[in-house]
Amino acid sequence: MLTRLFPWLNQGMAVLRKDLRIEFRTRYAYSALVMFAVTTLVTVSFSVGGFAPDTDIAAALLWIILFFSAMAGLSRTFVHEEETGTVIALKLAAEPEPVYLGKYFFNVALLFSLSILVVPMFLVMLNLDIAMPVAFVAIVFLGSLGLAGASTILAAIVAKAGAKGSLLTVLAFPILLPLLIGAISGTRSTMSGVSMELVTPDLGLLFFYNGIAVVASLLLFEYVWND
Amino acid sequence: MKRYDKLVLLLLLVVFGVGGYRSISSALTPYVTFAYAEESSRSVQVKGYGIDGTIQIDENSFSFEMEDMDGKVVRVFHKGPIPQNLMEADNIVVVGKYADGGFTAQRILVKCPSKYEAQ
Amino acid sequence: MLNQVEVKHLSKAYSYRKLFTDINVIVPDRSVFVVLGHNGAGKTTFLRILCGLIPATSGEVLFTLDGKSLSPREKRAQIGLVSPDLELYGELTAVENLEFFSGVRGLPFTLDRAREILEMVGLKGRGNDYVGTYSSGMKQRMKYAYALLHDPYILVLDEPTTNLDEKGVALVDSVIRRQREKGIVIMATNEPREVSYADKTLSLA
Amino acid sequence: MIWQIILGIWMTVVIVASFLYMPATQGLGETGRIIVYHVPAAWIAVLAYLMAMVNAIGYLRKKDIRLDRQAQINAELGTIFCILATVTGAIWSKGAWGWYWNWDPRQTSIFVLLLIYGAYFVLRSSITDSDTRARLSAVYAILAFITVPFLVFVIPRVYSSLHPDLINIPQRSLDMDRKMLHVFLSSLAGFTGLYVWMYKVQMRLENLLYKQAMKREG
Repeated sequence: MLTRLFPWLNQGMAVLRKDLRIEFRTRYAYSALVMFAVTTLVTVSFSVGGFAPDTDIAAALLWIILFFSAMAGLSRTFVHEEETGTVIALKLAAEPEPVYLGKYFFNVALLFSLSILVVPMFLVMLNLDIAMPVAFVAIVFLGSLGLAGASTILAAIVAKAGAKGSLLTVLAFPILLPLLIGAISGTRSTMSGVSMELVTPDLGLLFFYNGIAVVASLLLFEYVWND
Repeated sequence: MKRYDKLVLLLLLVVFGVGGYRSISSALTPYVTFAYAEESSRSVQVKGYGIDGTIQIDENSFSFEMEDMDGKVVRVFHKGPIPQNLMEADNIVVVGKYADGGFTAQRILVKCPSKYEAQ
Repeated sequence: MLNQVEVKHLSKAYSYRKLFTDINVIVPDRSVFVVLGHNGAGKTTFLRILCGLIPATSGEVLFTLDGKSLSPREKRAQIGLVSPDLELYGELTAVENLEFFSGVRGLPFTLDRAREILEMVGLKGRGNDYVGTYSSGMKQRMKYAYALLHDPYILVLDEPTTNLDEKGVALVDSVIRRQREKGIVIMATNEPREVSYADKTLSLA
Repeated sequence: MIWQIILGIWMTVVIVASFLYMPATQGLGETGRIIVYHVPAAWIAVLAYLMAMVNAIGYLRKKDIRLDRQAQINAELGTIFCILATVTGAIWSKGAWGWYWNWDPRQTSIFVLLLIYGAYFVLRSSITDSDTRARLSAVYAILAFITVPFLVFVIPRVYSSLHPDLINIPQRSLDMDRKMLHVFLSSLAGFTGLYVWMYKVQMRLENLLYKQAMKREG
C-alpha cells in the first residue's frame, strides 16, 4: 500500500499544482465561492442588525453559509475538465486515485481559504465572542476538511451527469448531514464555552467522518471516473 | 486498483467506521443529563424517569422529581395537565431549561412500557 | 519476445443501437493498422475502446509487450493518443502542459526534454505561450507533443492531419514512419495519403 | 392469479383483525393497534433498501444492466414503505409521546434515509445514458450507505431513544399478548407477500418496456 501511496500522492500533487495554476489565472471557482459566502453573510448580518444572536443560531448560520458556499464552487474543477474536453487527455495520462487526491487537495485548499476569509468576517459582523478559540479553530478546520472530503467524489458524479443546476447540493446534503450535525454542535459548544469533555466527541466525529469520506471515495472513485 | 489495495482501504474504512460509530452518540442524540443542562444555558432535552410520590399539583401547573440517566435528581416544573402514565413510563423526556436548581419543562414526552399486553 | 495488439470478439452497442459486432484483429509489432469507414461508422468509438477510455459491450483488447499481457493501468503508459476531441489545458503554457502530464504519469521532467519535443512537433520558441492562444493547427501539433511525451509503444491517431498545413502533414508522416520502426501505429482515417501507410486495414461498415 | 386473491383476502383479514380480534394495548390504548402496520412497513423498507444496496454492488462488479433495474425497483418500493413507516410512526408518536415529531434518533435516522433516496432519484432522473445512470447511481447509493450507516441502522438501536423496543433484550423474547402476536406476525407475512408481488409486477413492467425499446430501435 505504502509503495503505491507515494506515487499516488506525487501524481496527486501534480494534479493539485495544475489546478491551482489554472485557478490563479482564472479565479473560476474561488470567485463563485467567495461571492456566495459574502452575499449570504451580509444578508445575515443585516437581518440580525448587529445584535449577537444566540450561539445555537449563530453556529447553525455559520455552517449553512459554509455549506452552501462550498456547494457553489466545489464542482467547478471537474465540470471545467468535462466542458473544455481536457478530461480525455487527463484520463489517459493519470490513474483515477491520483486524480481524486489532487482534486481533493484542491478543494481543501479552496475551502480553507474560504474559511480563513469568511469565519473572521462572520464573527466580526455578528459581534460574536469565542469562549474556546483553539477548539473552535479545530472544529472549523475539521469541518471544512470534511466538506471537501465528501463533496469531491460527488462533484465528479455531478460533472458526469452534465452539471445540472443544484444537483451537488441535493446529493451532498444527506451525506454531509452527520458532519454538519457534529460541526454545528461543536461550534455551539466552543462558542458558549463548556468543558472540553463535551467538545471531544464532536471533534472525534469530525475526524472519523473525514477518514471515512476519503477512504470510501478512494474505493469508489474509479467507478465514477472510468466509463 | 489492485485487490490488495482494496483490502487495505476496506480495513481502514472499518477502523474509521468503528471510531465514528463510537463518537457519534453525543452528537446525534438530543437527550442529555441534568449536569449538562446546568452547564448550557440553552433549551435541552433531559431523559430519565419520574420518582413515585413526588408530584405536587398547583393551579394549572405541577411539579415532580425526576432522576436522569446519571442518577441525579432534580425537580421539574411544568404548566399544564399531567400526562398519562407519567409515573408508569419506562422513560420520560422533559424539554426546557435549567435554572436555579430546578428544571422548567415546556413539554414532557412519555415513553410507554414496551409491553404489548392487553388492557 | 512477442509484441502485439490483439482485438478479440469486440462488439459495441450504444443503448439499443449496434455499432459493430465481433471484430477480430491482430496487429503485429512494427506495423501500421488503419481503420476505415464513413462518418458515424464507429471509428472513433473503436479507437476509444482500444485506449480503454470506454468499455466494450463484449470482447476484449489485449496488449502484449515482451510476451507479457498488460493490465489496464500498464496499457495507459504505452498509449499515445491524438484525437479531435482530446484537448489540452488552454490556461497553461505548452511547457506547463508537458510538465503536468509528465508529473501525472510519474515521469521525470526537464525543460530540455520539453524543448526537444516541442521542436520536434514544430512549436520551437512558442513553449511559453498559453495553449489557449494557439491556432488550431498549432493545437494539433501540441497534441502530438502530448502523445509522444512518454515515448509510448502504441500511437493511436484519430484523423491525424486535421487542421494541419503541408508542413504539418509532413511532420505526421515522419512521426508515423519513426513510430513504425519501434512500435505500432493505429489510425482512423479516410485520407488516401495516410491509408497508403497501412500494413493492415479494417473497414467498419 | 390465485396468489393475488389469497394475498388480498389475507390482508383484508389482517386489517379487520387488527381492529376487532386484537385487544387494545396496555398504556398505549387504542393507538397501539398501529403496530400492525408500522413495524411491517419499516421492516419491508429496510429489506428493500438492503436489496437495492446488494443490487448496486452487484452492478459495479458485473455491469449487468438488469441489476440496475432491480436496484431501482427496490429503491422505489423501499421509499414507499419508508414513507408509510414514517407517517404511521409520527401518528403513533403523537398518541404515545404527545408530539408528532421530536427528532428522536429513530426519527432523525428515518428522515435521513428518505433524504438519501430522494437525492438518489433526482440523480437518476438527471442522467439520460442508461449505463452512466446505472454506474453513478450505484456509486451514490453505496457512498451514502458508507458515510451514513450508523445514522440509519446502528444509532437507534444502541443509543437512548424513546422508541419502544419490540424485542426484550435481556429475555430474548417478544413481550407480546398472544392474540396481538397472531395478528402482528400475520401482518408481517402479509406485507412481505405484498412486497414480493409488487416487486414482480414492477420487474415485469420494466422488462416489457425494455423489450419495446429494443424493438423500436431495431
